[in-house]
Amino acid sequence: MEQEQNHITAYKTYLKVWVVLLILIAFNFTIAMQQGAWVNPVIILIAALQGCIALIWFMHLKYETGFLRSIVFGVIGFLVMVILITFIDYKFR
Amino acid sequence: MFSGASNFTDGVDLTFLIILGISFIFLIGLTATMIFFAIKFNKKRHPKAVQFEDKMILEVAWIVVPTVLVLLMFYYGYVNFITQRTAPKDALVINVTGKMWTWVFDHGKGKIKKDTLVVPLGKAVNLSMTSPDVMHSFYIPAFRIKEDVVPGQTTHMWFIPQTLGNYDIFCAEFCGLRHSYMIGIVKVVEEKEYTNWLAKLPVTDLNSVPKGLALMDKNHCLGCHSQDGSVLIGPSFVNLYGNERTVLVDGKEEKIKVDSAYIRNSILSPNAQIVKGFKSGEMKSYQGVISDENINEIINYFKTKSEKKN
Amino acid sequence: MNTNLNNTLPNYLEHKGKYKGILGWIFSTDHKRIALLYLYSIITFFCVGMLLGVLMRLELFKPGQQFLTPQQYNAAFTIHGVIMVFLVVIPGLAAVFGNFLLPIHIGAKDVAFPKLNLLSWWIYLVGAVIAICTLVFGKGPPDTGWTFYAPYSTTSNTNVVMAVFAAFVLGFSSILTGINFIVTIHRMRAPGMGWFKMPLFTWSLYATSWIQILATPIIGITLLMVVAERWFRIGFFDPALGGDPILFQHLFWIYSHPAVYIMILPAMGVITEIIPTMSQKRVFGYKAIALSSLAIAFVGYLVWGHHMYTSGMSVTARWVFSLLTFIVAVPSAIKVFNWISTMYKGSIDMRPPMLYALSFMFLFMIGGLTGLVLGSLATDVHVHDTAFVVAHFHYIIFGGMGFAFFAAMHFWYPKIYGRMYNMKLAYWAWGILNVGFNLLYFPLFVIGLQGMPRRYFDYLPQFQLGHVLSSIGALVTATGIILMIYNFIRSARKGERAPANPWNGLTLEWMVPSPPPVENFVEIPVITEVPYNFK
Amino acid sequence: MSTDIVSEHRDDYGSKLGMWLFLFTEIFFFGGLLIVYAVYRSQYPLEFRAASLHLDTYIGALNTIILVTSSMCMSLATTALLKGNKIRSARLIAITVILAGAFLVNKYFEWDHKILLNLYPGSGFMINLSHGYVMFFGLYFFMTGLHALHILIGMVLLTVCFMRVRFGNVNKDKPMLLLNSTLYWHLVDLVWLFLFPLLYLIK
Ligand code: HEA
Ligand code: HEA
Ligand code: CUA
Ligand SMILES: [Cu+2]
Repeated sequence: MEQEQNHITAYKTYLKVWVVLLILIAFNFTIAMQQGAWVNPVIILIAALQGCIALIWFMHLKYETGFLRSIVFGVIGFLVMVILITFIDYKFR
Repeated sequence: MFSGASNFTDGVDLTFLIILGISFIFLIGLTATMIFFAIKFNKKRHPKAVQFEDKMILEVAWIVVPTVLVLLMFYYGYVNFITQRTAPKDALVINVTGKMWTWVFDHGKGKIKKDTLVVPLGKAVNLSMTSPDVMHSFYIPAFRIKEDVVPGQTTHMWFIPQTLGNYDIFCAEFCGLRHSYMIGIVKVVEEKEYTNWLAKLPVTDLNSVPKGLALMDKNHCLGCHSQDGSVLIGPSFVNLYGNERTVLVDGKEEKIKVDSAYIRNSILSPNAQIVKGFKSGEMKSYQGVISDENINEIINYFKTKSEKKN
Repeated sequence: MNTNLNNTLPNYLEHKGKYKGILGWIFSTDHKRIALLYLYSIITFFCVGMLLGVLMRLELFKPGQQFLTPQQYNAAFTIHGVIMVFLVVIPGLAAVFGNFLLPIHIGAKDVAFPKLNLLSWWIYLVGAVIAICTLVFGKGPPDTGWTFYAPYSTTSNTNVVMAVFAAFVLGFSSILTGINFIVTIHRMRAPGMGWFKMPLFTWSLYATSWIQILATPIIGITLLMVVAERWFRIGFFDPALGGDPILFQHLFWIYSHPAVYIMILPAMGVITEIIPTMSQKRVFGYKAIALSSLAIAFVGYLVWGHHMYTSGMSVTARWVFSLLTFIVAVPSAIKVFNWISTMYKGSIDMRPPMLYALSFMFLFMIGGLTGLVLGSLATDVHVHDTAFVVAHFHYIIFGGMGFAFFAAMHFWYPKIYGRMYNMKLAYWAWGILNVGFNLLYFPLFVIGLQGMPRRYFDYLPQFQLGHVLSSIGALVTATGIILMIYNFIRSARKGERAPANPWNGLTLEWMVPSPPPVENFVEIPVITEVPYNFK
Repeated sequence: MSTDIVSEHRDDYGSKLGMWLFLFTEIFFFGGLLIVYAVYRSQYPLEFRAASLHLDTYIGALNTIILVTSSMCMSLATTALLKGNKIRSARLIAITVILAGAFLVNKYFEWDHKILLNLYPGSGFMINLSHGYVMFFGLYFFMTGLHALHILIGMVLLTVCFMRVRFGNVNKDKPMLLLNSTLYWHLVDLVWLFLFPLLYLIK
């Protein structure tokens, strides 16, 4: 097993990601002030987007093997599936 | 065994036989093959193994065949179940309360009967069930039906009794100390008899129950302490106030007279004075569960009871 | 390979490390020693659980009260369930034989994180001790059943918090073992060992580990919520405070159903090792067996609702779960067919490991096929929470996982201790066990169908015959077990010296001396062939 | 061959994989809570909306910013370490720990305020409110409490990292402790990125 080199991300990349995240937080914050049925789904969507950004850049998935990437998203997808199946009960009670 | 006791019995039994039949074929077939191989290809008779390749067609066959069979089983299970979930609109509704550790059947208009469910032959009965404490499960084996009784919710179960007779009721969800005694009887009677019986059943006015008794009912005291002298888990409440009791305090016998202090103490620290012949540690303290005010109500109830007796 | 067989390295039993005596065991990071630590602790707890089981059976000999109070009986089945599930069968095969064999099977010197491995055992021990402590400390042992159903568990004034905490701690141990195994399998396979050249036991451990990682946290958080409910009156599951008791059941079974596959998958793996070796045959349908393990793990995660058909869950959910339950039976069926085909035209050696493997198949089939009765909606409504369920899971856990464990013990015993057990005793124990087992549990199917509910301290007279037979069976079974354990203990010192490869196997553990040296291999082997490539 | 473990074998990818597997268990741990949250939100939509108005969105947002910033600092620390700049790396870790402390202080005041207003399960005030209301605060305290516990554990972990980096035990060639701790810290941040909208923002 050869030791592979750890990928070094530039400082600048992290700063950029940080700015994007802050913008998204602000965005979410203002959306929450609005009225309407669309508000909640949009908030969740933006949260999910923030999560993906954190996963991909902060947590380096961009530079990892395809296997690691697929299990991470696979596991998250699996959790979503479990929640959905639970709701087969609650939605149809 | 109970054949046809309710409208669901035959369907459930049919499903059971189908699954069992298929299972038996596989169980016996596979076990026989296994034993046959073990003998035929035993090392003594067959010292050299013959290697062969995987056969794709076999692999596919034993994916497809079991899949088809399980879908068949699912189908039967489904159709014979789904009818159990939709009661006819004109069904006779009986409210069932399962509480530690009795079944209470409310036929409406204050007609309440404990532990015995009387139902008319051939009429659809819809049970509307709930519980004030923990989960129970209402189970009539002969009718092949069961549904949990969930606190805070109302669950339903229906059936048409088809044969006269008495059948067991069990509580099938573990609910504490006397779970295995939470049993009862379903009496299936002719419709006329049912009407007569219902008419004769005395009306219980829930509001006329003395507050102390209601409190004891609510806190499940009566699950372990009888009011008629019979011995359950704890000593009976019959002839309590003002009478003598032999109790054990730290292993020493003492004779005491039952008064307010004794009753209060027995509720708050039940293991301090144990009535002779009973076990320590069976009852928990109700400190913080029953308020002081309510304990007084209970004591009052015992007082009034003994006055009536005297 | 020769250098691996004829070396003069000290074997792991005699090896002297940093510490001497007992310390050399409880602080050892050698995967084989840790495996034995697990073995001894599990057998100890297993005996406690077995004793409780026999006590219950004696209590149920006649209707009415014999020598236990209802409270003691309720505590007995709770502790019996908790010990058997969390302390014995969930760690069982994976921690004992998984630890012992996994590194050797894939040609590695140890697992990926040896220290973590030792830590797992310590955490296991702490959890187990806490579980045992519930018996003696506080307000008496819990009386909720191993399922801890709310709201009873949040109101019962027994030691529920302690029991729940024990299960929580044990969960950690399980998770750490799972992580360790997955990394080991991914990273430490010997050169040339591709995924489809791994022994099938390794495959089953891989699938098991994934379930351990993804299911265990759910029970952790659920049990924490129960504690929060008891301490802070946050009404997560208490309807009096707005909670939904059925949600507890969902969360509990999201873990506990996959947990039953944590128990059975390694057992299936063991059987898949034994049958080809004892038949001197290539395994039939290697890929099908390997992939069906993953299929069981995946689909098996999604069927938890089949424990809740009568719980008041929505009707849609009930049939969806029923359908999924039936689908998960198919991969198990595939395995059984492949095992039996493997025997075809083999040269079958009927010594004890093979006998136990055949018993496993028979009992597992009964357990599994009755599982289909439970999976079907109409029939489960009738038999749910009756003795039928009790019979189902004893057949499949004890008849399945238990007999697989015995098979594994008889198969790898010479490898672990370097000595052979007494064959004659082993045959006797096997015979007694088989008779006793069926006598113990088969009557429960019958009285279950007649409507005998489970967790009943007392019962109506019409069920007596079944209970009496079952109780007699318990004593016969216990005799068999005692005989077997005696055989193992005796032979560890007095048994004949065993050769390196007593069953003529081809997987890597047979290529090293018995008992194996400390780091298993002098030279890491290079794998060129598929496993079980008998000629 | 004198000690138990003869060859300390080293596998960076393996330990990273192990860390990720551990994070999966964390995801499912909070995932279990998410199920509970989702179920009760769907059962008590109105009460949840009303109850969430009691939370201070500004403090929540401030905390989110603090946590995201700390996450970034941690990332910068890894870059610094991998580039061989150990002093800078240690400083960035220190900043992260301080920010984490700030998060907890904020949280403390927030909780304190809620308790002052009697907004906690079991308080005399809450008993009179409807179930959904109480459930929301039960979940609020439980979820944020568990998250705060993770922050606390993270602070300990990062302090260890700080020492190790400072004294060179963790360095450019042996960075796994720092990299894995960073992963953990990001996950704690990730969880908050969901808790914040779920508890404070959604209506
Ligand atoms: C090792 C543990 C283990 C395993 C592997 C299984 C396997 C299965 N279990 Fe079991 N089960 C338990 C342990 C286990 N179970 C426990 C402990 C409980 C009770 C918990 C409690 O309440 O305390 C329980 C309860 C339980 C219930 C709930 C009963 C109730 O409370 O009402 C159900 C319902 O569906 C069920 C179904 C199944 C099914 C369909 C399988 C399947 O996976 C079985 C698959 C196997 C086969 C099918 C046999 C082999 C195949 C053939 C011989 C070929 C022919 C096959 C076909 C034609 C399909 N089980
Ligand atoms: C691994 C699981 C396991 C095992 C082995 C056993 C073993 C036994 N069990 Fe049971 N049992 C459970 C798991 C198990 N049990 C569970 C989960 C419940 C439900 C609890 C609840 O309701 O909450 C239960 C409930 C239960 C009941 C029902 C109580 C009731 O509902 O009222 C009864 C009653 O007879 C019973 C009896 C026995 C007996 C007599 C034995 C034995 O004493 C029989 C003899 C068995 C053996 C002698 C050996 C078995 C060997 C192995 C499994 C391998 C061991 C592995 C190593 C040695 C490492 N058990
Ligand atoms: Cu009521 Cu069991
Ligand atoms: Cu299950």
